Formats: sequence, C-alpha cells, structure tokens
Amino acid sequence: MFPFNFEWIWDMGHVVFMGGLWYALTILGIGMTYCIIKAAIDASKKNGEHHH
Amino acid sequence: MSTLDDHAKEMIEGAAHETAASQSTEGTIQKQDKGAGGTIILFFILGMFASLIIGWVIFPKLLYSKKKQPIDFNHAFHVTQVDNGCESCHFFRADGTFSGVPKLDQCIECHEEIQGIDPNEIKFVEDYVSKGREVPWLIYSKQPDCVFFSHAAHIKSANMECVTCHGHIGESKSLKVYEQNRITGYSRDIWGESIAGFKKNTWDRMKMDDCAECHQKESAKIEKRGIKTPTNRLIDDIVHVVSPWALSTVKGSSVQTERDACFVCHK
Amino acid sequence: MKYNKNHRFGMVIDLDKCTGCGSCMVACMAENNVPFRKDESNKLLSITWMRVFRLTNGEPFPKTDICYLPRPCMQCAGQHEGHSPCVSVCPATATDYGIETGIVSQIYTRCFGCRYCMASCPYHSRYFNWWDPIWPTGMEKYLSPNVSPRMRGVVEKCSFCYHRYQLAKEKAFMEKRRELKESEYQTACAQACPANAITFGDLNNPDHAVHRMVNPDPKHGGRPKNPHAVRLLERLGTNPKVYYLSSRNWIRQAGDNHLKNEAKIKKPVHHG
Amino acid sequence: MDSALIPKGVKRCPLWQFLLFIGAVGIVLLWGVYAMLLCWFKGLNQTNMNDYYGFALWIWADLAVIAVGGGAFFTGLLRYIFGKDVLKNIINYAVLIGFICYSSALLILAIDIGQPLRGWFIFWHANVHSMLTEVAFCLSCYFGVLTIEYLPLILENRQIEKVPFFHHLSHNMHEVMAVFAATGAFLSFFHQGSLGGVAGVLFGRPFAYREGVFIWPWTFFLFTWSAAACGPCFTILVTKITETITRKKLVKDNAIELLAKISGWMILTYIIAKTMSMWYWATVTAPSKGFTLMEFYSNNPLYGIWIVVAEILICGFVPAFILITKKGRKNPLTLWIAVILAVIGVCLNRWVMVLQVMAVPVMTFDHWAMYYPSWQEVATTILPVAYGVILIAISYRYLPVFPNEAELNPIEPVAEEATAVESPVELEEDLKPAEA
Amino acid sequence: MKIGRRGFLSFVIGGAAGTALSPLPWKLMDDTSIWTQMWPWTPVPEDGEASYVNSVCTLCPGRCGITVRKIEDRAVKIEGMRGNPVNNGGICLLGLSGLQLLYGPTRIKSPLKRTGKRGQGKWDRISWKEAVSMVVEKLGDLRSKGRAHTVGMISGSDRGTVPHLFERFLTAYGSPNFFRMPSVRDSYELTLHIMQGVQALPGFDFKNADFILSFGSGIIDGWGSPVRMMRNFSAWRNTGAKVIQIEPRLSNTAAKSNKWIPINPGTEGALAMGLAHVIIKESLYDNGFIADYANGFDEWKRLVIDKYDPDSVAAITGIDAGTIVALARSFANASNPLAICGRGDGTTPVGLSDCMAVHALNALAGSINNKGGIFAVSDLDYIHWPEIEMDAKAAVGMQHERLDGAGSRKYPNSRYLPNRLPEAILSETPYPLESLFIAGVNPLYTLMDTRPIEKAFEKIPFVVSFSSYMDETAQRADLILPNHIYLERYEDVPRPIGMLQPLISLAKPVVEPQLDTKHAGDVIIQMAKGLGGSLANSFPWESYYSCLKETLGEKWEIMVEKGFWSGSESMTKNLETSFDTVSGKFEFINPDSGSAVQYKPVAVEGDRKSYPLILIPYDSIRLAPNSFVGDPPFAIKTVDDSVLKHNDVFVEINPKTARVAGLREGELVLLSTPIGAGKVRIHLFEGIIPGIVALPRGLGHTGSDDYLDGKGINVNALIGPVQDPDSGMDAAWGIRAKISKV
Repeated sequence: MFPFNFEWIWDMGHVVFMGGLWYALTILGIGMTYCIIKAAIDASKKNGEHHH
Repeated sequence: MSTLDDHAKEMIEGAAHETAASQSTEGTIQKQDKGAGGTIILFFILGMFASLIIGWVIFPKLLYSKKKQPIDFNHAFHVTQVDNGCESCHFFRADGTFSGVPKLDQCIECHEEIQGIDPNEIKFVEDYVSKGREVPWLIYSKQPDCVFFSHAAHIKSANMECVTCHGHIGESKSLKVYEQNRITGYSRDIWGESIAGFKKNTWDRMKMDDCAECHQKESAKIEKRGIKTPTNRLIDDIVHVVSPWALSTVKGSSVQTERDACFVCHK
Repeated sequence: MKYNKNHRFGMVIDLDKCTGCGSCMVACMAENNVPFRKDESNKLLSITWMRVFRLTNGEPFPKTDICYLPRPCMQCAGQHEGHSPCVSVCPATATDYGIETGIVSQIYTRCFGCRYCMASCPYHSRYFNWWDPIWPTGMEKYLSPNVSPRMRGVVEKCSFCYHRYQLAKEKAFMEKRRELKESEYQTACAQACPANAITFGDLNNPDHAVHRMVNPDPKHGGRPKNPHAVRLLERLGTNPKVYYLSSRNWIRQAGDNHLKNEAKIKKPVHHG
Repeated sequence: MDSALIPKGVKRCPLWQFLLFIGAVGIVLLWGVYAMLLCWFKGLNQTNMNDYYGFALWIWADLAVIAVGGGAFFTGLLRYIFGKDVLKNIINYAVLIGFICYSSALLILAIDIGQPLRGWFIFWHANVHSMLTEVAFCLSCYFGVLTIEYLPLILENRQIEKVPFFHHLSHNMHEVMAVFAATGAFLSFFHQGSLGGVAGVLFGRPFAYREGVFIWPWTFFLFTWSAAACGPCFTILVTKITETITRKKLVKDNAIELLAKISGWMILTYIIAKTMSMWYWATVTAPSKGFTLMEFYSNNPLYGIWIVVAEILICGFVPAFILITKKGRKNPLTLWIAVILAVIGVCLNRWVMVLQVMAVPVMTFDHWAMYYPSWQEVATTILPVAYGVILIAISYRYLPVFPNEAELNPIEPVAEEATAVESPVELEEDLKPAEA
Repeated sequence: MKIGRRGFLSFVIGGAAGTALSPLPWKLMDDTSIWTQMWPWTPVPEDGEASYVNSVCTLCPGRCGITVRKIEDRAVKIEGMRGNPVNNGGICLLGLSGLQLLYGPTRIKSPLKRTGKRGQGKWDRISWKEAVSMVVEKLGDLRSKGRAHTVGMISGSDRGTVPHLFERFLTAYGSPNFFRMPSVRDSYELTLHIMQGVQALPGFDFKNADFILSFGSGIIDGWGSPVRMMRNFSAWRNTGAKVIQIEPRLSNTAAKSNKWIPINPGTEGALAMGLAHVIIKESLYDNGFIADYANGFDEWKRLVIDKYDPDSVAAITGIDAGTIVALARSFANASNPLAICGRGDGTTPVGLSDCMAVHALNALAGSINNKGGIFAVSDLDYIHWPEIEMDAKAAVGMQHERLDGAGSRKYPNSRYLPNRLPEAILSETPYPLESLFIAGVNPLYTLMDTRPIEKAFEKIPFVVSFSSYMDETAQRADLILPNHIYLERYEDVPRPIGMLQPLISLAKPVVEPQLDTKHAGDVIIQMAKGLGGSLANSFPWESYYSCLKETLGEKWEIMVEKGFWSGSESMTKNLETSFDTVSGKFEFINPDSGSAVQYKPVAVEGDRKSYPLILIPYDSIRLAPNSFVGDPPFAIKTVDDSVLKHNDVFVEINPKTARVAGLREGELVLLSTPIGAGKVRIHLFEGIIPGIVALPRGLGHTGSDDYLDGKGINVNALIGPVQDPDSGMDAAWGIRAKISKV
C-alpha cells in the first residue's frame, strides 16, 4: 500500500495500480477539504451576502 | 443533488424566505454564530488535546503489563566467568538448532550449592536447583509461534553479532522489567520501546520489517541482482511487458516480494 | 543469498507401486500438526494436505480396475516460474512462490481467509480451517514445534515439509556447508511410504532420483520425457512439480481431460 | 409530530405507521444481525460452505448487489460527464440505491472472510497482482465517493440545512460534484471489471478462464459493461416499486425512458459481446483444455444448459429488444418485465461465475459438488435487503430524494385530508398485506 | 443551548481528529489482528532439544522397527526405522498414529475394580497393591481348592518373554489353559506338521519368488507383516515378478496384481487341486523333488487326475477351464513360483485341507525349501530359564486336558483353539472355567459371532484384563490391570511370521509411563511371588527388566542401541531338505486321517432360500483390522467416504445384484444373516462377484473414543464360526445373508 510496506516493489504493477489508487484518493481528499474549508469560511462570514 | 444553477436558485429562495420569515431570529442567529465561532474552535482544540494525551501517554501505559523476572540475573558478571562469550550458555546444538535460554542442568554445573550471599543466588539454589524446577524466565526476544528464525543461518553462516538484534544485554548487571502486551501477549521488545515505532538501534525493534530492512541491505550487497533499484526495475518491467520472453524472470527468492518467500521465515 | 543455483523440489509417485494404504496421509498429518474431528467422512470439510484419491476405470465386472492416486500440493510453477494459479490471486500476499526451492509457501497468520486461492486451485490442494483446531486433552503433547498449528479461518496446504528443509540447512550451516544431500531433505510422506512409491528430490539436479525417473523437459515447462510419466491436468499450464508414473494407459489418460476424438493421442500442452 | 423534518410541499404517512413499518422490517434486520454475529464468533462453520464451495451465496450476493448498484455510477456518468440533464430527477435515488448496495457489499465481505479482524491486511499487505485487491481498493474508494454523493442529500434535510455550515457544505459539494462523479466512474469501471477478472484469471478453472487483452480477461470488460447496462434497470425497478408502494408518481417519465433506452442499447451490445466471448470460449478455450461445452452443464442435478438459455436469450436479448423499442419502454407492463428480466439476467450471470466455477470438476476423477446455503447464510444475505428498505424509507421520508415529487403530487387544501386519510391506508395495504 | 450542542459536536470532532493522530487506533488495530494470530485456545507446541529413540511397533503382528522423534520429554512423531530388516524405513498408518494411542483419551489411567454389573462401566480406581493382592487371594483360593486347572489365559502372542512368563506362571500354578488367538499361521503350522513332520513357522522367500500365486492373501492389505509385504510387492514391480490374485472381490491386492481372477468364495482349495491336475497331467511338476522327497504322490495323483479335471473345478470355482489350464502352466513354468494362502490380512485360519492343497502345489513346483519358495523355520531359541518348580498341585492341575480340546485325541496337532472356548465354558465340559486372564487381545470383538462369547464371559466368575484400553473385552472384566503401552515398556519382540531372517526387536520406553500403569511382566512376577512357594521359586527375578536383560544376555547391549538383533537366515532355515515325517519325506497323505490331500469345502451357514446373498468380510489396512486396538483418529480420518459416511458403513454389492433388488447407491438397508443384523448403506461396486456382498472388518467398536465409537458395525458379529473338522479351528470365510429395505 505504501512504499515502505514489506510487499512493495517499484515495478509497473505497483506504480500503475497504486498510482491510480492514490490519484483517486487525492482528488477525493482535496475535493472534500476544499468544500469543508470553503463552507466553514462561508458560514463564519455574515451569511447575509445574498441579501442585496 | 441537482445542477448548480437551479440549486443556487433554491438557496436564494430559501434565504429570501428565511429573511422574510423573521428579521429578529436572523439577527440572533448571526450573533450566536459569531459568539459560537470562538467557543467551537476552543472546544475543537480541547477535544483534540484530550485525545492526544490519551493516545500518546495513557494508552501505552495501559497496553502493557509489567512483570518481574522470577529472579534477577547478572549477565555482565557471568560473561566474565565463561570463556566462550554468549555461546557458553546460549549455545548451538549439534543439529544446528539454538538452545536459547539455558536449562537448569547447565547452571547446576556451577550452582550445585549457593555461591556467595546474593539473595537471588540463594533463591535460585533453594527454589529451583534443589527442587529441580526449571526457572520460568520471561524471554524478552520471544517471537510468536508462526515465526521460524534460524540462529545458525545468522550466526554461523552470516557471522552476525548477537548484539545486532539483542542489544547489549550481555553487559547488563540486572534484568529489566518484562513488559507484556495485554492483547497479544508479546514482549514489548518486539514492537519496541517507542509506541510510535521509531528506532535508533538495530535492536530497538524485532518486527518483520526490521528483519526485512537488514535483509534488503545485505542481499543488495551480496547480489546486485537481488534487489533492483526503482528505476532499472521499472525499465526491466517495461521491457518485460513489451517482450515477455526477452527477460529472465530472476528476482529475489520470491516472486511476489522479491525478498524471501513466506516459508523462509514462517512455519 | 545466491539464486543462480535454484532448486526445483518435486515428487515422483509410482502409481504401480502405490498400494493406497494411506500412510502418506497420516505421515503428513502427524508431521504437520493437522487437526482432526469426530466425523471426517465429509471429505469436502476434511483437511488432508496429502489426499489419496481412488480412481476406477469405469469398466463393469470383472474388467473393472482401481488405482490410488496420492495428491499433495503440486507446487505449480505456472507458465513463467512463479505464476502459480494460487500465488498471483492472494490479495494479502499470504502465499508466495520461492524461486530458490520452487515451493509455494503460505503464511497462515497473514491469510485472512478469503479462499480465493482455493477457487484457483484445480487440484483442491488447499484447505480451509472451518473449525478451531481442538485436540483431546493430553493429545496436544505430540504436536511438533516445527510447524505452527493453524487457527480457525485460514487456508493451509502441503508445504513439501519445508521445515525439514530448514532444519537440514541449519545442520549444514553448523558444518559450514551450503548445499544439502538428497537424503537430508525428504518429505514425511516419501519417508513413510511402505511401498517406496513416493520419491522426492530436486528436479533440477541430474543426480537426484526424481530427475532420472521422469527426465523433465525444461523447454516445455518440465513436461516429462518419460512416456510412462504424466502430470495432473498438464494442459492447463499449471506446470506442477509432482509427476505420476503408471504402466496402465487408462490411469495416464485419467491424469488429464481429453476430448473424445483425442482419447488416444496425447496433445501438447496448451500454454507455452 | 416529525413534520418539522419532512421536506416542504410533500405528504407523508403518520409517524406511528412509519415506525410500525420500520419495526416490521427491523425484525428481519435483527435476524440477520444475529446470524452475522454467529458467523463472527463461531466462525464460518456456521455456513454450508466447504472446500469445494469456498465462494458461495455470499460472494454471489456481493457481486450481484455491486452489479445492480452499478446504476449509480453509470447514471452519474451520464448525468455529470455526458450532461444528460433529464436524469437529475432520478440521480438522487440512483445514488441512494448505489450507496445501499455498496455498503451491503462491504458488510457481506466482512462476514465472508475467515479472519475479519485481519481484513485490513488486504490493503496493508496488498498484492497488486490479485484481482481481489483491486476489488477491495476500488470498492472501498468508490463507497467513499457514494458517501460523498449521498451526503449533500442528507444536508438538504430541512433542519440540517438551517445550520449555515452544513448549508454551505452541501452547496459547495454540488459545485464540485462532477469531479467526484468522474472519479467514481473511474473507480467503478475498475472494480466492476476486476470482479469479472476474479473468475476470468483462474487459468486452473477451465469453466471460468477467459483470454483477454494484456492483464485483463474478457470477463473484466463484460462485467463492467453488464453492470452499466443492468444497473440502471435496477434503479428503474426500485423507483417503480417505490412509486407503487407510495401510490405516487415520483420521477418524470422522460427521465425513466431515457435511462431505459440507454440501458436497452447497453444490454443489447453487452449480450452480443457476451455471446461472442462465450462462443470463443466454447469452441477454442475450453477444448484446448480438453473440455467440451456440455461437460460444464451435465452430470449434475442443477447446472444445466438451461442457464445459458435463460441468461442470454430470456434475460438478455428479450429485455434489450423491449427497451430499445419506443413502444416497449413506454408501455408500463413491458417496461416492468424488461427491467426485471435484465436484473435477473445479471444476477444469474454472477451466480454462474461464482458458484458453477467451483462446482465444475476439473480433475477427471473428481465429482460435481452440490451446495445449499445454511439459514445463517440466508439470513445474512437478507440482512442488507432489510437495511436497504429501512434506509430508503427514512431517506424518502425526510430527504428531498425526488426533486419532482412536490410538482408531480401537488397538495390542494381539499385533497390534503383526502390523502391524509388515504395514504396511511395505502401504506398499510402495501407494506403489510396481511392486514389488508 | 444551541452553542452547547455545537460545542459538544466540535469537541467530539476534535477528539476524533486527535485520536486519529495518536497511535491508539492503529496500534489497537494491529494488536487485535495479532491477537487473532495468537488465539489462546490454539495450542503452541513447546520447542526444545530433539532426540530419536529406536524401538518396535507392536500394534499389529507386523513388528516394524520404529524411530520416535522426541522434543525434550515429549514424543512428537513416529517414523519407520531405516535399516530395520522388517520395514527398512517404511511404516503403516497405524504405526504412525501410535502417539494418539499414547497420549489419547482412550487409555485406562489406573487399576480398576468393577463395581456395577458386568459391562455397566462402573469402576473403582484402586492401588496396584490392592489389585495384585486381590488376584493373589483369588488364585490362592482356587489353587487350595485344587481347582488350579480352571484358570485360563488368552494372550495375543505365544512368542517372546512376556507370553513365556504367562505360560510359565500357568504351568507352575497348575493350569494347561494357555490360549493364543488363532490366525492363518496355525493353518500353516499344522500343514507343515502334517506334510513335513516339523513343528515350525512358515518362512517365505519373497525376495526371490518370481511368480506369486495368492489364494486370497491380501499381500498389500495387511497379510503377514504389512509394511514388509508392501516392500516386497514394490520390489516385485522392479524385478518384474508376477502376482496373480485369486479372490471374489477386487481388493487392493487384486487391483495392483498382474491378474485378478475372481473365484467363488471358499473354493480356493478346489482351484489348487484343479491346478495340480493340469500340472500333473501335463507333467510340468518338479520331477526331482517328487521322486526324491515326496511320499504318497501316486495315490494323490490318481485322486487328482480323476476328481479335479478343469471342467469340474470350473463348475465349483466359477473360473473357466481355459483360465485354470493357463494359470497352471504359467505357475509351473515360472522359475521360482510360490503359492500362498490365508484370506485378507490372514487373521483368520483357513480350512486345513485348503492350506494343504496350496502347500501341495508348492511341492509340485519344487518350491519347498527352495529359492523363492516356502521354508519351515524354527523360532530363535534364546529364552533359557531355570526349570519350573512344580509342586503337587501344579502337577495335578497340569494333568487335566485343555478346555479348548487342543492336543486332544480329536485335534491332536492343534495347539490353540480359543474359538471352541465359548461352547466349552457354557457347557462346563470338561470342567468350568473359574478365572480368565486376558492380555493383548480383544476376543469379544475379534472372535466370530460375539454374542455366545459374551454369554460365556457372564459364566466366568473372575475375569482379569491387562488391557491398556477400555476395549470391548476390558469392559466386561472384573479387574483391569492396565499394562504400559508399547512406547512405555521394555519387551522383546520376535520376528514377524513369514520372515526368514531371524530377528529380535526390543520395545523400549520412549517416554516415561504417562499414567498409573504397570508392566504386565512385572505383575505376573509379583503374582507369583505373592502366591509364594514353588511359584515364587519359579520366578527368581526381582523385576521383568532384570528378567529380560538376563534372558537376552550379550544381545542386550546391541538391542538397546540399535533397537533389534538380527542373525543370518541359515540360523533358523532348514536348508537340507530332510523331512521329519514317518516316511522321512514330504507327505501327500495325512498320516492321521490316512487320506490324501483333497478339497473339503468349508460349509457356509444359512439356507439359500431365506438368505440369497453371501456376505464376506474384507480387510482394509486403513481400518487396522488385525490390531487389538481400534482405529486411531488419524487412521479413521483416511477412510474413504465410500466405506464410511458419518456413522454408517457401506456394504459393497455388484450393481447387477443391486438392480435386481432395486437398491440405490447410498441407500440405508438392513443386512441380516442367521447370526445377526445391522443397518448399513449400499455401495455399488463393480469389483465384486454378483451375489456376493462385502463388509469391512474393524468398525463397530464400542467404548473406544468419540472418533471411532458407534461408527459402522462389527462384521464379526454377523458371521458365525464354522469349525474345520480336521483342525478344530474356525475356518469360516463368510455367511449367507439378505438385504432388506428399511
């Protein structure tokens, strides 16, 4: 799973497979962090923007 | 879920509706929110701090039970008394197996009757030697049943030092407290003193990865082909994919990990 | 660790000699701490690393004939060394192929019991521990410390008594040797067989009996050159290390699946 | 009583009735949980599995729910990547169903393995060459995606939405949903495929083994394809069932029909590909290993050639042709038939690729082994169904699952009482026929 | 309020985040999985120093040398002893399972005294002192009453020091009633006695035989010394020797032999005569031998020629004449042919006439005392003890004739006929049996038709068992004096029957006695000392150990070290072919009956009408049929599911027969014979003559362990004994039977 795992080898299998996996996880991670932080900011801001 | 645009619309409607509903509540909500912000963060930090204390300080204390050895033992002294170092007592049998912790009949050679006035010595002779009972030593480096470790391979064949894995116990004047993992029954020395699993010395931990660490180094030294560097490994693979027949599939002794196959260290 | 002198430990079983007495099965159970239960008559739940199958030629009385076929783990090498049916499928790397010995190894404590390897093995050589291993009071005294008893919920299989290889090597190390003599490493079943039907050794070593008996053809994944020798399910391309000798045609035929039209002629292996 | 939680402008049955229903299903759920605990504490000897049936009812259920759960990723794909806007009215429900299917799949896996506490080894000690590893990784990741897709719906609950943070969170998540959906589609493609690969790579099992491209056997693509094709049918089926139970129109026809049409063409192409692959396997692959097609379908009480007929003709071409014709998908009855057949088809396929793979003897002197599940297996397999029904009921009651519902079922003051008195009765009838 | 809730929420979230950043969850996850790898209820074998002990296995008459692997003081594995003349490294599954018998739950833990009714299973643990004094008191009492001769003893063997001690004890005590369980060995001894005038054991030169004609002998099914025979069989595969198997059922031996000739059960003797007919007619026989060493050949020849022509033999045996002729020729023309008999594993005798007919074949082929043939070998004479001191009581007691009638006018040459005991005991003729000692046998299981034997036991006032296991016989004893098992005791073990090379193996304590048991030899000595007087004087040793050591003399050292002592074949093989008969030649005429060797069919019990089928027992080595112990867990695990399914044993029946009776595979049916009945399942088997059904020996045990008890039925309980008029032995080979649906 990680390069420091006993089973890890630097071969195509690991690079491609784990690469794909970590790529996906990163996207999800970044996406969610973005949403949460932005939401927090929006919420703490006077949520009166859409008055005027 | 629905598309961005109409969702925004909904929200505006919603917001508009709310404001229409009651200005006052709107106001209060805001105040509370403002006041809330600080406390919320405070609470967050409190929770985090508390759990960190539990995780890093209290948990390790609870995880291990402390056990005293039946009697104390002075390695340093005994080493001076014998002529063949560790192997004088922790010897190899003729069939290559390792004897481990000495049995009573070895000790009896010298300890037929009490030597000196050390209370441990007295206890040893009275409770064990005279009664012919083996001493129930607690073994710090005891590996689980599933592990096969060949001392012969490491000491006799690879000429390694005992210290590399067992540390300087040979110089200890008395035995440290034996800490046992309450869940697994392992000696703490297997996981290592540091709960985070950090290690300074080769003997600080005795987990599978610690074996692997050394084996990787060594095999790389002995046999260039043994473990490949990431880059040339990748190149090989690409070639292999393009033309499977071109490359001999000689890896380590194992197909899956290029280290050693399961049975080499597991039984 | 040098791997240029790799072994290919294998077995040759002479079905003309095998008497079906079952010694190999028990020798294996006794050697490897295999548990047993009150009712073992359901063979689909019965752990027998070495299992003796009973074959019949399907002919009516009095032309009918029986043959016994001991089946350990075939330690398949697959198409390219190590591509065994079971090794590549294990998701947790709990099973592996040792290039040095050619033996398919297994960590029982790593296995988490998904049983994918069992699905992959056409020989049914892998067994699942459906129950906790329980020995009647006192009987656990005979358990061997050289093989760890397996816990419930994991897969186990024949190891070609790898622990005997380990012990033999330890002895060799003491004598500053690296190579083992043929007699130094023998499996429990081969050693016990009353009929001398099982021969064990290094297929790569021309001096070893197994090599002489079957004369494996390295160009064709070790297919036997000896016309009386067959491997089970040769054409699947599993490249097993267990060879069977028989003078009876129907038995050699039973070693693999054949289409009606090819009943007599032996086709080349499909893969490689 | 819980009206404050119920979305605006829609009608729901009284709480007591709702709770009664939940309770009834809850009993089934508890039965399943009991069986689950038995398997965990006593081990897999509680099942009727054996060394010849290491994979059985559970793994089938697993593959089946994932296949029919495929509706979520495919609908999402159409909705967000190919921008089929019409589908916005059914996407929520598709996601919910997908979420249920995948959470169930994970639960079943957790029961199925012999050492649940070591389950995480599959990640930590991952063997990237194993199809099962791929399944485990993509499955859990995609489950994450589904959670992310399901979350905003929860946040849109009337009360939760009031909290500004959650309100904004759901808003932001909607904004980036396309990215999540894309990732989900990517992951799904692989785990659906690798589930096919699980059987396809078994070169020791002539019945399962298939050639393919590079490391992927044909079954890899067939499984993804069939999931994409039949998943939406399941979504439609469940929608239709929900509509019948609630006696309401919940999704506009155009959404249903579009989905039906697309899935119709998917099924058609899939079943043609499947037929071709089967043909090649029957005429080239199997014979090369010494087997004739019929050997796989004879000398045993259950697995006959009828399976092939049922899977390919009745549950393949028939629904395909119904769904690709306008008449077929417009007519409620034929639509019903088509989606049901399609779902049966894909489930049958998964059954064959799991159980028959093991049952077929490979050694000439081996015998067909037959198997029937123990009650513990059945209970644990029904458990997810009960859980699904409950989750749907709750979501339907408190979340705006169907954007069109209010619009399709306007509540005029007069009609209000009417429905108020009626709906409970209907619910009674539909949920507890015994009392009807 | 609202803040409180939100505050709490964020506290929890913060806590979660902190926990995730601490080792707690991860270490716990790791440790719990390690816990599953170290489950306390999964045993962990203790490691230690390995050592090996050479000994001998006495679980069956095979007498294989064993090497036991030990870790510290635990025995962990039994292996075949390399270089042992009997098995040279090989070992059977029973021998391999020995440790399960050593450490298993089936053993008797201390001396037991019966409290409840016979067979009720109520026992009192008593001390050895009590136990021995109890026996001494009882025997002393009988002896003083002048009823010494009413004490009997059944032993598993009559060779080696322990059986000799038993016999010596009885003699000094004053009883002729020492019995040994019969086997085909007795048929052979009798044959050799009659035809060659010697009291000797049969010895077969299997190594050099190149054509083995087996009349139903399960060469690889446990006949003789099982592992040794398998070794021979495998050697024949290399030398190209031919094996012809003649029996009604396709046994493993039949399947593995070069040719299987199905024959009507019980007609083997007829075939032997038929073969003789062809050999004589075509004068293929060994002229030299017949001319120089045979007596009564012409008379026999006349008989053979006019009575046993191939066609009439074919009618009896069901083997077509052509086959008979061909077989006769190939047998006679082989360079070293050898004919052997003894059905299955040979634990039951065969009719004397059958054995003689087969032996006559060997004579014709010149295979007597010849390379690759059969020899009359005597046992090594190494037990030299001081004269037994006989007081008056002893002398009087020994005057009485034996209870089983062996050696009587009726059966002058037979030595042991325990099969006749039940009748004698029940009829109290010539006198009642008042006390019976049993050692190393389980007659209540192994003797044919167990019920009368049980009844007979009821009549014996005082039954003492030396059994280490609570077997069927021990269950019905009054007193149990558990012996050490073979892995805990010293004992000399002479070579197995049929072996040419003289050999004495030494069983020695591989481990300390695990329970409160005592060596039977020591018990006997203590009994003698307890009774005092001439008995005490006849047993001058203070322990069995010293007795054995003294007896073996200079052999002791080497036996302790190697585990056995072996000599050269010439030591016991009678090389120059001299015969001790009246004529000094090989006899084709039985000097007692005066009649020439001929075929006398052994009757089969039951009438054809009500019992259309014939039931024969068969022996599978996986069921340890020729052992006094039940099948251990390992061995029973290997039994095929077409032999035993759950608790039901399968009866083998030809599909043709089954079709007529409308029986399906696996169907549960009632198999009944004139003697008894039992529920069994149907197994369709092409390898058995239509009309014959076969049931395995070794199942249907009681009081053994959970792994064997209640599995299948004991075939011996369905078959009645059939007394061979010539020898008085039980020569039953089967019984009429019927199968009815249930």
